[in-house]
Amino acid sequence: MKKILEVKDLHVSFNTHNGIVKAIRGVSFDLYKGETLAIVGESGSGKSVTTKVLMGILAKNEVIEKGEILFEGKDLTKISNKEITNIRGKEIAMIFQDPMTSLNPTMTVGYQIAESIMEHQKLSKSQAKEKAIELIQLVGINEPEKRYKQYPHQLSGGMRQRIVIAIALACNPKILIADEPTTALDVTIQAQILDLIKEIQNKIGLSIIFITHDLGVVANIADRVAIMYAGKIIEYGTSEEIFYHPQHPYTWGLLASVPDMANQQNELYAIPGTPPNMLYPPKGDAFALRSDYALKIDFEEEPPFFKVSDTHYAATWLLHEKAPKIQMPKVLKDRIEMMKKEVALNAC
Amino acid sequence: GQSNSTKDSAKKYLRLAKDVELATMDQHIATDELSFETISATIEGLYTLDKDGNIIPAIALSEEVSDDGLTYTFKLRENAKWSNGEPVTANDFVFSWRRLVDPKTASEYNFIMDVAGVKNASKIVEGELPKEELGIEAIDDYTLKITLDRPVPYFKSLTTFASFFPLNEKFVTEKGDKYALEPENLLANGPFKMVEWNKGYGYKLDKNSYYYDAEKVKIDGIDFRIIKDNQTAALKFESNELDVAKISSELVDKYKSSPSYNQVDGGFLWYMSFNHENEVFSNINIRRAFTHAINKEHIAIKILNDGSRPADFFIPIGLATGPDGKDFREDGTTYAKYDKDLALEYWNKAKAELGKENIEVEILFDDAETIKKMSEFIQAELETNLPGLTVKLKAQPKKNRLELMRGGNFEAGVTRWGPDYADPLTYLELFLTGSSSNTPNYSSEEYDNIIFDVSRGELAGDPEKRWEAMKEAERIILEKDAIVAPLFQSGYTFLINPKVKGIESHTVGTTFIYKNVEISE
Amino acid sequence: MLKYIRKRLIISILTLFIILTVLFLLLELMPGSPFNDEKLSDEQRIMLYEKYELGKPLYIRYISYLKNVILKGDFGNSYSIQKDAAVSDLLKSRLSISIKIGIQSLMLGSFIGLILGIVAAVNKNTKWDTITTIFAVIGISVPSYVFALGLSYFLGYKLKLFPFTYDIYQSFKSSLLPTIALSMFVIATVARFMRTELVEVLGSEYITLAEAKGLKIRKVIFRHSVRNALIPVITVLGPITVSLMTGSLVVERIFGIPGIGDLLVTAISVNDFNVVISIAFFYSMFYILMMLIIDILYGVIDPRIRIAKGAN
Amino acid sequence: MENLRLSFRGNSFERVFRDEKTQKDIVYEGVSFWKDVSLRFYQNKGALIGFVLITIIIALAFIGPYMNSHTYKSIKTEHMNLPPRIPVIEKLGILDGEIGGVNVYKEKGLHDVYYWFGTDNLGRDIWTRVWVGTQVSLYIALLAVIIDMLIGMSYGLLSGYIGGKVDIFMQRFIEILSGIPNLVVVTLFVMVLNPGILSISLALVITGWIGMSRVVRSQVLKLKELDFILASRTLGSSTLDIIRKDLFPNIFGQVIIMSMFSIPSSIFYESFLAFIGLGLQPPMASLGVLINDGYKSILIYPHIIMFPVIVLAILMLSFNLLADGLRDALDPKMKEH
Amino acid sequence: MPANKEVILSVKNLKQYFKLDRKNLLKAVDNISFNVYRGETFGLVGESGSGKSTTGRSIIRLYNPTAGEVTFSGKKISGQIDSETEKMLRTKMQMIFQDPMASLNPRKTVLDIIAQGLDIHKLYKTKEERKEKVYNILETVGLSREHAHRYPHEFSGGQRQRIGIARALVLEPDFIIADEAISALDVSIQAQVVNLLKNLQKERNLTYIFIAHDLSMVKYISDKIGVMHLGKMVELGTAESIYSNATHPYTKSLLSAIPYPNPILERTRKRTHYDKKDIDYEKGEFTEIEKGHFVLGTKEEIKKWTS
Ligand SMILES: Nc1ncnc2c1ncn2[C@@H]1O[C@H](COP(=O)(O)OP(=O)(O)OP(=O)(O)O)[C@@H](O)[C@H]1O
Ligand SMILES: Nc1ncnc2c1ncn2[C@@H]1O[C@H](COP(=O)(O)OP(=O)(O)OP(=O)(O)O)[C@@H](O)[C@H]1O
Ligand SMILES: [Mg+2]
Ligand SMILES: [Mg+2]
Repeated sequence: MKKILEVKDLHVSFNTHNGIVKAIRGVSFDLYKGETLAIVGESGSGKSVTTKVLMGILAKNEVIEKGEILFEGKDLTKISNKEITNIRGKEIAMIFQDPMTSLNPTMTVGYQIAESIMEHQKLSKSQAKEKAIELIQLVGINEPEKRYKQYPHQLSGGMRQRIVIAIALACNPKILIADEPTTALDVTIQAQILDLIKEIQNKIGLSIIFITHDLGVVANIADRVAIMYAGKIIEYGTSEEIFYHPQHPYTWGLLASVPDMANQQNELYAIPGTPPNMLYPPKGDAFALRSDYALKIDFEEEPPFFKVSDTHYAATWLLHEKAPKIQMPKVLKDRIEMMKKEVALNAC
Repeated sequence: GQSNSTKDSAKKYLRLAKDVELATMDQHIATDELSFETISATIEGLYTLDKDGNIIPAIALSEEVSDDGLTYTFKLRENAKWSNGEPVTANDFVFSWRRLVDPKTASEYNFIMDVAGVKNASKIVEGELPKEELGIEAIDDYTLKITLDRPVPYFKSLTTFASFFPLNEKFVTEKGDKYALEPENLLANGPFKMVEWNKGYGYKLDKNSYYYDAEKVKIDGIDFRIIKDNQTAALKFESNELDVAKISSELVDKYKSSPSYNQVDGGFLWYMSFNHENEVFSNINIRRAFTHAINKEHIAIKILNDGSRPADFFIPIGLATGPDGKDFREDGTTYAKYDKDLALEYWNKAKAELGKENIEVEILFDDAETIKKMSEFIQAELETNLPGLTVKLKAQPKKNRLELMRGGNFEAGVTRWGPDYADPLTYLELFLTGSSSNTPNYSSEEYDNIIFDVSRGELAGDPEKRWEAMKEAERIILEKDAIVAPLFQSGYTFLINPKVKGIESHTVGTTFIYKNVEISE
Repeated sequence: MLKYIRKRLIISILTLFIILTVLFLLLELMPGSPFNDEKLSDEQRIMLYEKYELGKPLYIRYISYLKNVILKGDFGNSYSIQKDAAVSDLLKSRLSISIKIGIQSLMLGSFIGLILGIVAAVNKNTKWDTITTIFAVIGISVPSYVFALGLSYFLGYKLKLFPFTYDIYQSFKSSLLPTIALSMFVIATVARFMRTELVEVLGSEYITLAEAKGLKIRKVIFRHSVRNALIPVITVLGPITVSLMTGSLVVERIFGIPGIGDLLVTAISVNDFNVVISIAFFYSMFYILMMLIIDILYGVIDPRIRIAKGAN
Repeated sequence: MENLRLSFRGNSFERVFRDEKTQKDIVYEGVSFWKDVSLRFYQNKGALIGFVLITIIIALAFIGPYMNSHTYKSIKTEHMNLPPRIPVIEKLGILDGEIGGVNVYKEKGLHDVYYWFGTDNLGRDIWTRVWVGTQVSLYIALLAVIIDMLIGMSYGLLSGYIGGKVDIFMQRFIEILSGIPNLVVVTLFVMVLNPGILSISLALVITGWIGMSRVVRSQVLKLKELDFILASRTLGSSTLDIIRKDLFPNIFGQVIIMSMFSIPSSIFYESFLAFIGLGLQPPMASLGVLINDGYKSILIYPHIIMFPVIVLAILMLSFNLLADGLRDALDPKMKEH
Repeated sequence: MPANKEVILSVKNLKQYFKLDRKNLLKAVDNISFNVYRGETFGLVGESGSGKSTTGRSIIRLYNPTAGEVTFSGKKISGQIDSETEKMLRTKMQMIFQDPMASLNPRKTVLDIIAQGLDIHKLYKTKEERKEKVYNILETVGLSREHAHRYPHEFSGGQRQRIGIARALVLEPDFIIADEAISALDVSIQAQVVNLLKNLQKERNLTYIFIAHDLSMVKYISDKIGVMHLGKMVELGTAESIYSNATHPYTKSLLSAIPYPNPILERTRKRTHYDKKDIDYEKGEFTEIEKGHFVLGTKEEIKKWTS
């Protein structure tokens, strides 16, 4: 498969009154053409910051300290403002988390779509309008001509979210970044939107970076999954690998936290403690403090990525040959067994 | 015509700035200087003044006075025309004078007809007699007969005043309510006629070709522009957009030595009026102390600095000429001279009489700029020279100040009086018992008697004695009773383009006459 | 929309009535009389009171004033400023001049103010921001007549770029300096408010989205941000507009403009009641109209407000 | 990743159990709100400059008049219109008593006379008058702010928070109040109560707060639907408490900025009244009055107007800087900057 | 489930309409009824905009209901109530708001936010006691004492949510309405919060109304579940019966849309599409189809759905 985007050792920090917040501390990943990469992780782990950096959207106090973002041979961290404007929207598009606040309240939704088309495709106003109406229909909204003229507040949350998607799709981007696009929606609409995204991906061969907390959604949409914790990716692999063979204790904790639909549990599994303060990122493995499987070395050295398979890597000392062989927690193990059974059941 | 005004630079217009608006062109409604000045530039009455203030014939060619001084018969010129071509006739005077006293007109100047002594004037004003009973009669088109109640020595001089100007009956009746509101509702018989009137902005007079003396008028017209800010006017003058601009005292320093700088005497006398009903000011020594404690020299020269003169008198300079041919003031009598020590003496006496060590008084004055400055000075002056005195200042808009003074709701107030005619009486009548402008509420039988004698009593027909009596009257109010403290006689400072000659100014009646203006190349 | 406007207009007329009534009462309380000259005797004053029917009880005058205004458009006559002239004639030309200059300075001021505000907001916390802030503060803290005289002295008198007094024969050119002088305060106010609000708008999500669409910065600012930051600016502009259109005394005096601001002050000081009432009437009308326009503008600018409107 | 050059100690791969870990989280010190505010305030350079300047001006307003032997009302006609002259500095060729190259002091034979800011048309010391005037202007500024705070804010808070019919009524009232030209009201006061600080104060009281109440109301309308206000209601807060404790702190920043606008406008308002003769009673002066007086001779004696204008401008600038700083300091979110 | 089934909250025919303009009336909540028993959790699910939050807010008197009656602990709490009932309500019933950031006053420290209820109802004698109470509750919800002196924006989303919970808990209420209290959090923090709520329920016999989109979480925590759609309660029953025996087509479609964290399964999932066209909610009746399981529909409809 063809790599379309390559992020190498990205470090991003924020200057604040209290000091420097090291939000991204060495993130590397690749994105292949036509795939969906899901990024999952603790809130505050740097998912949104990473994706915004890809779009060249930096806060005033934000600094890229190190790293490269290669897109079609260009390093996005180095190119000029003008060039990045050309890439934004046209090559890489983004769906923002909150549909209410990410649409301009004083502009008709249709125009907000058409504007993007006009900007990048050099179409006339009426052509752009036509295309925008087409897009509104494409994202599954009825009566597109009528909706074109409406303002965001006149649409329901689900519709608004679809408009945001339409904006993102307006210029046939190569990469679509979706930052928690369905969190505020109920499951039926969420399902519709996921289907829609997949459908479009199939049609135009999009590459997608998808951020979500909902592991069900990850399972639904992702080809590959990257797990982030404290400004780093700590494990990545294909969807199956992550869900059926997780390696990092944090991934274990995360998967185990999901309530089980089938069985009535007494208590949910939860990772103890609180996320680290990114002003003073801990030495070694940032997760060690909260991990039930911490090793001495976790407090001293940062773990490198250990290869699990060609596609699966995890940054935990537990994978070191000298480390004690530790099994994942039993809850999780049982759960995975169940899942596999279900799959088998479903297959026949 | 709006178009020809700026382009037409070949024409010679006298360009003037005024800092007040033109209130009216109706001579019977007018009460302010500018209105009278403008009306007088467009209409002439029986007589007018020359540049020295002498009475010279205008529409009247000659007059005949009866021996008892009660009947005047005027021969009118036959070549005088209104600007619509109609002749000016004796009837125009009859109509106009009757209109003045007609209660329906409600003229604020209707009293002047009685001042002039015209028969039945006051009764008509009060509505007791019809206006037709007024002592004026057109013998024929060009002969006018006036009957007086009593001999009035200054009668002729009064006819130079706008209230006595003629009006074309047909025209005025035809225009009705609209008369004088727009240039087209006006007629002129004088040197100029109004052609444009942009309310609030300015107005324009053109030379009146129907004027009998038109060939003497050397300019094509006068362009009046209302500019309320003196500095702006000065700047406009400097950039040669104006020929005449009045300047305020602040600007005098700048132009003092300029060839354009001109000073002109005004007719107003400013004085401090003491309320005699007031406990403090009922004491004559207090009034005397105040009178002598103010350095009027400083007020006039340093503070006002605009051509005003210090006034140690009540009858202004240049107002009236006596039977001896001399100005009333020419004998040099003064009464209320600045004298700190004298003031202190009176002050101490007064304090003893009142039994007070500390006295607080309030001085009421107009909120106008120079008056405010002067009042501040007076305050400082009084407080320094009269130990134990506290002076509070109270500024009020003029109308309100007048209302307060009229109602006796004040302690001391700075006010002024302007002459209506060229006789000391116009000032002296002020302090008659019960006169509505008698703000001090002064009442003296002796004084009342003198004034009666000189106005309608036995002295009215005896110019010399009358003159002496009036001097005595002035002494009574200033020296004997010290009812008011005169401050200064007003003056004006102008910048006048040196090319402009012949602007005539007077302290009485019409302040400026433009008929003889010339502008050299 | 039309229905809403109609409803508002009805309320406005009611408000106007109340204002007019209050004005009548206030003027009645005003001490001093319009006929108060050194020369006037008591009899003459009575005569004048009769002439102008001022002797009648307040309510009768009020009713007849209303009748005349509504039925005949007659605002009465002036007592002293332009003796016996109809107030409506007196106001006609002055109002149009004041409104013209007011609108000019409003447009100029808001335009420059908006630009400055935008520059400051986009370059927040840089030297541009500081410079515009200082400019704005000076605009607010130096009195307009100092500007006015300065302008007329330097641009008019010294450099002869513009006529430095108003000239009815070249009214546009000669209205430029007063326009500039009056716009200073507008510039300053608009710039300050624009900056504050725009900073907030620029920080919002939809601006990030607009950027993410790849819009040029210029478009992001002008198309997406400015309009949304306009609400508070318009709110403060309302009263400013009213005071601009009803003339500024000082600027009118300095430039010799026959406007309405000077007239009001003069009328009040000489108790020319009919003139005072009429100007006050126009003032109130402007004010109420302006509030209505602003409310409608709110809806035009922000469609969300249109809905909220209906809710009340 | 095979060629790791790490040397592991023998026990590196021993497990560490939960109870062996010590809490290593960095703990913030609890700082009191006001300490926090002052901290943020002191970090704001502009605000500090503003604060220092205001302090200096206030100090001068009260000390200034006693720094030389002149009083604000002593009139010396022989010292009229003198340009500024300051000892020592005059040697630098500025403020040396010259107008157009002529030393006016020498010309008048005043050798040892110094007027630091010159004198006015009545020969009064401008230095002293400026600082006395500053006192008055500061009083007016203070009054304007108090009116804004007391009347404007409460009115806006109540109108906005209670809403409904009350709001409609209160807004109509404002409309009527501001529909009446201010000048009419002020003139009335002046005539009935005499010009002076009382009339000016009352005039300000009548209409000075309207702008503020509008701003506050619109803020309240925005805030009152927010969840934290609702949360407060579910806890049983009384309306008054919600207004006081929840709404008020959140609009305070806006209020400060707005009141900074009302300071210059009230100072000018006063000077406008002076311009039309309804201002303070002479010889009392405010900066506005001084500017007005100076204006009349600005073309000849610019120094008369210059100093009050400069003081006023500096005062305004400082107030604005201070206000910006205060607003930022009062907002805990502004920490990140 | 507790043995003694005491009704703590009863909602009868609650209607909450919003007037949009003269013509348009938005029926945010339209004639819903349900009972909540002491010590159990009532889950409320449904389409976004279906009126879940509105229901919660109407119960706690943030809105004035258009019609209907709410009784709490045997006392009527809708419409006019006396100050005593008001006081009882304000201490015994609390709400955790949907948006954690918006529901915390940005200019107050956590200490003051949490202590607000204590202040209002004067539930302490000394300043020390006040502080102590706040510290205790902070520790209960898994925060530390030093957090008390920070401002809301200095917390992560999960921590903020816990502050909201602490604020509700400090008054020791009997009843809590949790409006999407966890949807913004990552799963592990969600688990922390949910565990906390469950534990508290056990310890103090608390009752919850739990509003959420995440149906797996709702199922986990709830005893009873109400399904809302377009302002109507379309189905109501025990968690078990809803999940195993969903009847209303909307409920079915909702359940069919729950994503499972199981990639292979997910990819092959079929969802049921819900079409409201042929169902008229106005005609339907709230019918008990099995004990404690209600469905909104006409007789024919219910027959059709159950067959
Ligand atoms: N403008 C900023 N200034 C300072 N710190 C910031 C800023 N923006 C983000 N951060 C910090 O960077 C870190 C990463 O934030 P980010 O928004 O990427 O988290 P996230 O993984 O998207 O979390 P969530 O799941 O809650 O959306 C956080 O610790 C956050 O506090
Ligand atoms: N104060 C209000 N005024 C007018 N309409 C309102 C108001 N509050 C809520 N609504 C409307 O009522 C309907 C129900 O809203 P509600 O917030 O109860 O939905 P919800 O089920 O909580 O949705 P979500 O899952 O998105 O939070 C929506 O259409 C909403 O727009
Ligand atoms: Mg995020
Ligand atoms: Mg909700």
